Amino acid sequence: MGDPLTQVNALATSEAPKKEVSTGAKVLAWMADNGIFVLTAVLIAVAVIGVEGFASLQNIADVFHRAAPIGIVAVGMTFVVISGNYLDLSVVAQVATSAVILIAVSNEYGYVPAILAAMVAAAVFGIVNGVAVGYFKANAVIVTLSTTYIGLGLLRFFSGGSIFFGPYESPLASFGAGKLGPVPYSALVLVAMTVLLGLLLSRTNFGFTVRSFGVNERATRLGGTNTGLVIIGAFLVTAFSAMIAGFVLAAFSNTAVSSMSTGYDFRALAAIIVGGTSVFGGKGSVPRTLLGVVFVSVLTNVLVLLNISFGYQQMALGFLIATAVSIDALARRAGKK
Amino acid sequence: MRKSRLVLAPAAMLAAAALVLTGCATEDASTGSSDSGSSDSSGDTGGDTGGDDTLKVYALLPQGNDQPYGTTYLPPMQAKAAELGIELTITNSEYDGDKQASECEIAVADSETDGIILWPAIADSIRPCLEAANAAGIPVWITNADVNPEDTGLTYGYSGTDSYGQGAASAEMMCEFAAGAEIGIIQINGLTGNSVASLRGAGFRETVASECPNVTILAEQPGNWNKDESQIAASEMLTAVGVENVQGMYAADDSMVAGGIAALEARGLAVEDFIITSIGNTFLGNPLVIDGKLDGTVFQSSGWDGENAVIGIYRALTGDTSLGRDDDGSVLYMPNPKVTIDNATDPSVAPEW
Amino acid sequence: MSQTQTIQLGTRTTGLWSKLKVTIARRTEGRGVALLSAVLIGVLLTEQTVFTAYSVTLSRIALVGLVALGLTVVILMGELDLSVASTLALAGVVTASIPDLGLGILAGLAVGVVVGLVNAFLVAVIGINSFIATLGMLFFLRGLALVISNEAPIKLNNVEAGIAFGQPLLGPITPRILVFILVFIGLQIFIARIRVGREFLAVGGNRQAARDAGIPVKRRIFTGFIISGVVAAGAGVMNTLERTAADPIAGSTVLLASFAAAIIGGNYLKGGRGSVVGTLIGAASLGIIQVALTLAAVQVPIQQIFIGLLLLVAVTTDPNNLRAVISSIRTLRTGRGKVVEPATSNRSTSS
Amino acid sequence: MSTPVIEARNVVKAFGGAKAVDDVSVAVEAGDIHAVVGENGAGKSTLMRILSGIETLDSGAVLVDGRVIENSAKASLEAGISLVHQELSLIPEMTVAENILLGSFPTTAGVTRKAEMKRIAAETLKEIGVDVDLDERISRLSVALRQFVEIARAVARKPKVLILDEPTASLTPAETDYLLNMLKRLADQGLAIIYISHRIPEVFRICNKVTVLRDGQRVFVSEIAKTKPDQVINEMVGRELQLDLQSRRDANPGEVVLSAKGIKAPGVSDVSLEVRAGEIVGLGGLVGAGRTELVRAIIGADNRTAGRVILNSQGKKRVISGYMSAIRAGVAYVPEERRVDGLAMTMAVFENIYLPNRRELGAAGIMRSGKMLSFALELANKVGLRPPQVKLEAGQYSGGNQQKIVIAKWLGRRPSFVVLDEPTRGVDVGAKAEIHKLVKELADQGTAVLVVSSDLPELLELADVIHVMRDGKITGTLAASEADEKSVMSLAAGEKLVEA
Repeated sequence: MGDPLTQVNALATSEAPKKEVSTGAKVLAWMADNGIFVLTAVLIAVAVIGVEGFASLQNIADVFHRAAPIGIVAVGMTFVVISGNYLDLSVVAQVATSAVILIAVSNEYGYVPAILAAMVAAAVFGIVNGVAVGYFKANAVIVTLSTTYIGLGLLRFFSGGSIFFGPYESPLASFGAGKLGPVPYSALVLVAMTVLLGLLLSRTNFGFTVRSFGVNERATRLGGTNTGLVIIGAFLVTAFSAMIAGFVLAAFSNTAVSSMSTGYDFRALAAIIVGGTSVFGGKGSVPRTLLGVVFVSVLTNVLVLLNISFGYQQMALGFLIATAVSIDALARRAGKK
Repeated sequence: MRKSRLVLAPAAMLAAAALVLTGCATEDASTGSSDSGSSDSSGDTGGDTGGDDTLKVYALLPQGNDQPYGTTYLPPMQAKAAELGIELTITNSEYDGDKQASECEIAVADSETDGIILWPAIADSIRPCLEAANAAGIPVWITNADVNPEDTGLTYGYSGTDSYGQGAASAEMMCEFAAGAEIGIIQINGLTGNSVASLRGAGFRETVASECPNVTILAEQPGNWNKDESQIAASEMLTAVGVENVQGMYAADDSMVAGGIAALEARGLAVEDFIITSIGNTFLGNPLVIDGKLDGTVFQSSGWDGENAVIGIYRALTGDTSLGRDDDGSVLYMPNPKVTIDNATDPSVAPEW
Repeated sequence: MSQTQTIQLGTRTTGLWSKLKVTIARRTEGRGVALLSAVLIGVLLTEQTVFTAYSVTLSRIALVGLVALGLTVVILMGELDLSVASTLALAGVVTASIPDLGLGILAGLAVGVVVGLVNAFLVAVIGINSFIATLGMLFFLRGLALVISNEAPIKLNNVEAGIAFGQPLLGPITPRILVFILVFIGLQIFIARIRVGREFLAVGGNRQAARDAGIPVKRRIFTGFIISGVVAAGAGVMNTLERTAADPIAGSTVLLASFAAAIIGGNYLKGGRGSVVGTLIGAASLGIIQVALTLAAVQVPIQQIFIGLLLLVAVTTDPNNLRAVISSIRTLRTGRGKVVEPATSNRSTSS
Repeated sequence: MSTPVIEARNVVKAFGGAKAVDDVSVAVEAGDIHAVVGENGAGKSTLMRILSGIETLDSGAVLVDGRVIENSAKASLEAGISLVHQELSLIPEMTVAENILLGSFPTTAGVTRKAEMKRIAAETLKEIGVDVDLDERISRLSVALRQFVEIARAVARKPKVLILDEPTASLTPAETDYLLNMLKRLADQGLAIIYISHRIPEVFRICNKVTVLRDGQRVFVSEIAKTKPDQVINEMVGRELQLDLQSRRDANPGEVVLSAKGIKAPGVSDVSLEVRAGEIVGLGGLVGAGRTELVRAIIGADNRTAGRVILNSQGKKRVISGYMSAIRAGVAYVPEERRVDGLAMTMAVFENIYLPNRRELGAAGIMRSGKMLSFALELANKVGLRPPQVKLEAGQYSGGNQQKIVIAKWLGRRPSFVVLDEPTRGVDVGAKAEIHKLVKELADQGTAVLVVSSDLPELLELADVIHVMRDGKITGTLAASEADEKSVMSLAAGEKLVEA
């Protein structure tokens, strides 16, 4: 019997994959998978040449500062997205909570209790989200929306909206201001998280089940997987990344306030999507998310350097998401023909 | 399976309701305000008890425990209300004009409402609320940010700051310190689209343009009231216009100016060499003034603001002031002393938030 | 004959009670109804003012629900529209920035059409997942609104007309409420009785099958996005009129609220299952609870906690979900087999 | 010789290089039932999709009544071609009536006329003799009923040509029997029918012409009268194939491996059964008799409301309560719905095989790709996956190969008890034989095997003992020796069918 591809293509049902295709289509297909690399490279090249001061060490540090907290959230949230659960809106509450806890508690009792408290909070967020989505099979968007309300509500009820700030001279503050060459520590944390979570997703059984769940939930369960635990795991990873992001943010600004992470939910998702992770689940990777974060941060940075007003910045971001995915979609289509 | 559903939801509902009640209880304990929540509901269930001696006032605010200012604005307000026997119902529209309008409808529709304290989320869109309140004969006292001139006739009075004026005051200090020298500055604004942010921004921009054309605003970006975002924005603006061209900086509040200063320090620049002004004189800003890093800020007293809102509506309810603000005392401007290193330690300007 | 019986196996419903049960089983709004009745009971016990001041409650429901109604038709097709809130803001800004009110309103609605067209184009023609496409639009349109409005609220040129628009026509019925009711009836008929709308269910339930059956799927997708765009724009225009000004960052609370309403109402995010009635029920539950909490002077953070818990309960008390929980828990158990709760002795209808 | 109602002339269709349909011509006249047979991937389904305008053709033409028709779904429908899909293509949340008239709702000014719709639907169902509540949602119907609604939809369009693609795949013998009679009736009324099936006996029972496709090409066409089943099968497979359908292995059952007592579950009322080492137990019965429900309840994939299951493997007796514990204890489950429950289609073969074996392969939860690949390759060869390229996506293989992958991933665990639910549904003849061979080997190696099948010959070939189920109960148990199609059927259908 012949080459299986012929058979697939003949199968009326399976959306036939296209392997034997013209070189032109190959190029397009390559573009589809790597378009974001190209875009990022082009953007950076243009910026280096065209935008004065972009290449300066200080500015590179600023880009890193932009990328770090949102990036750490995004690499974590990639797990939830790949598991096919859209996104985790509650990172907004999670980041603020951990930042406030870190500074408020450490001012009173020192860092250890503060970090422990933050970890407890993160664990609670992750487990509540995970149980509701994984075991109760509830819709992730609404679950995390409700935990956002609950989280912020509790945070504001107990902390009020007051600004908490640490002493001028503190390990936290010096970490927040610290740099390795032009690279702030926060960016190093982001890279570390990317490597760590990247390996977790691509090289461990847990990561494997997260991806497999994103592709086919029932087959994964019947393959002998406790899918509930897998989802809880995905949300825990997100929650702990959000916690780290909160720490980084608190260290950087040496202040914390319950409103400091507004907009992190969709900004993180935007980065993940621009990176090329599919919201249908299954397809995607952590390094890609990092790339998406870099792209978005560089873009914002360039627009600010050009003194372009906030409105245009938002338009640019939106336009970019649309174009990036359009190219991707069109290329895939061409790849099929 | 229908059964399981129909049984479960109410059960969960009860649990949730229980939580809210405990919530109210804790609220009373924590804020020490008159037992608004519970008495209110019991009042409704058991016919019309209460209400005669206590005045019921709705405070329609665009912020509360979600913002530093609101957080310190509320307690004095509640304390004063308790003292004057006013029962406060506080709402927070989170600067969503539509939400506030709907809250206003609720306040007007509530038969027990005696008066309304209104802090406009968006001054331009508050007219219908005022007209509705008047139609229902409910006096409205404006707090913190005033309504447009053409609408003042619909209110009993105003107490609070003048956001535009604060921007202007900050600008005046900037001009004074610049002392005629040709300098370039960068400007950090509040949350884009937020009315306080745009008023302060306009106040600063226009005053600088008229008072001291020698001061040039080289770049503007929003800092969204956040220190971290302001620090990045400031640093990027410095890169954009070139540090050597910048001799000063203005930020619409102290958290953001702190970010701006951090940006300068991060570049190892001597902050003292820059002319920096701001608004707020908060716990964050005041020390910076004392350290000589922040040259001037405008004191805004959240305590004064909250307290006088209640005093104002009380006077309206007791007939001391009437519709249209034509009698004296119907407009109380918050004293906005300029705070510099000379008076920063003065108890009269001790930071409140 | 005999074969007919063989084939008929398992689908006989006789007797009024079982017929009734079947009819209920066929509906998708169960959870919404449960939540709504729970809310109503709770409110009746604590805060009747909600009902005495029903005009307010109505307009709050209209505020929360209108966008959700438009969103529902898109969700039924298995697509999402994250751009509704930005559309609302942009439409308002456009309306206010045009001196002539009539023209402004038309322009505002036109915004909705255009946004719908663009969304549909990205989804149906280019073939982007709607979640992403409309996410892009969410940012783009918000930015555009800020640019047009120069980042500050725009006052309506003709304030009186705006205020007049806010006044009740008869009884508690303000124009907004009227529009809300009309949109609801219109969409309900559209989905239940009109061929085009009915086919939305097919597009969402089994797209390939819909295509094979000769249904113009792309055209349906365009129709759907235009509907949701126009409804959102309409909401924006009405807000602008009622408030006599347009706020470029309006609708911050709209997006998530409307999704919550639609999903509480039993609409299935992957499409093909749900109803406009359900969305109405969901919106009513949310609107009423919000009004009640405000009247009860519950501190805002606690309101948030409460609404959050309510949502959580609403999404986790679906009987199918509960069955899933029980089986998952069984899956966890590795010890000796106990007898399972009879709660599951009634097979799930979805196969 | 009148002009054929429908004719495909030299149709060619390629997907990225590979030719799925290569210069194929078929002509069917009114009243004919023309069989198109071939292994999965031979191009049958693609050809049919081209005829019904769903798939575009690269070259060639489709003619109706001698006139070339435009290549679009709409044109084909209007020309009177209607296709009954292999994969059920109904709208879950729409009513039976709506589904039957999908795409052609009767309307006045855009408003659907419900009464009219129900009337037409009722008529059609009457015509094919199916009785089902018109307002019922499809999502609440059994697979068999859906298949008939599917057919009703095709018939409702008053077609000239009716194309059925594997219509009996999900039907029981009784239902199949009924369907075949129905088709004959329709043909006698002058309908031209194209009938696609793997089941050669069916073809020889009702068809009067047969066309065989292999690798996209037409390799054989003949009057049924002028050919024989073996010839057709050989043409299909393209190689001599010994399909000794009666070959029974002489089993020597060992000790009891699985014992299930008093199993109660949705659709299952108080069933007990035992499976011994080296024994193949068959579960026969009609669709909806509760066979799938039973096996899923036994292994804990679905909840049981009562009952106790004990698995005796490697000398240890374990109580099976949940699915996880079942897997750990050495149970393997090859599910009925391959695409939905069995495989992650867009994942590679080796990843699919890794899934149930990850704890053993990935020590400390770390994946080792080298190990994964070699392990997968070994199993792929064991089950005869063709070609054994474990890095290909599972979805790229044909149905038979996909089923082999599902079996392979479980073989890796050396299970002591294997459940196979409809192991060869929609699988071509060649793969079917290989899968049967695998199952027998398993048993010979002392594995306890439980097979659910609606395919009687399969059941008779494989099983040493056959339990027949009806309405959630076991209505009879037959030893391989005494079992034949009739005895099983009468137990399955109950006295109702005896005279049918």
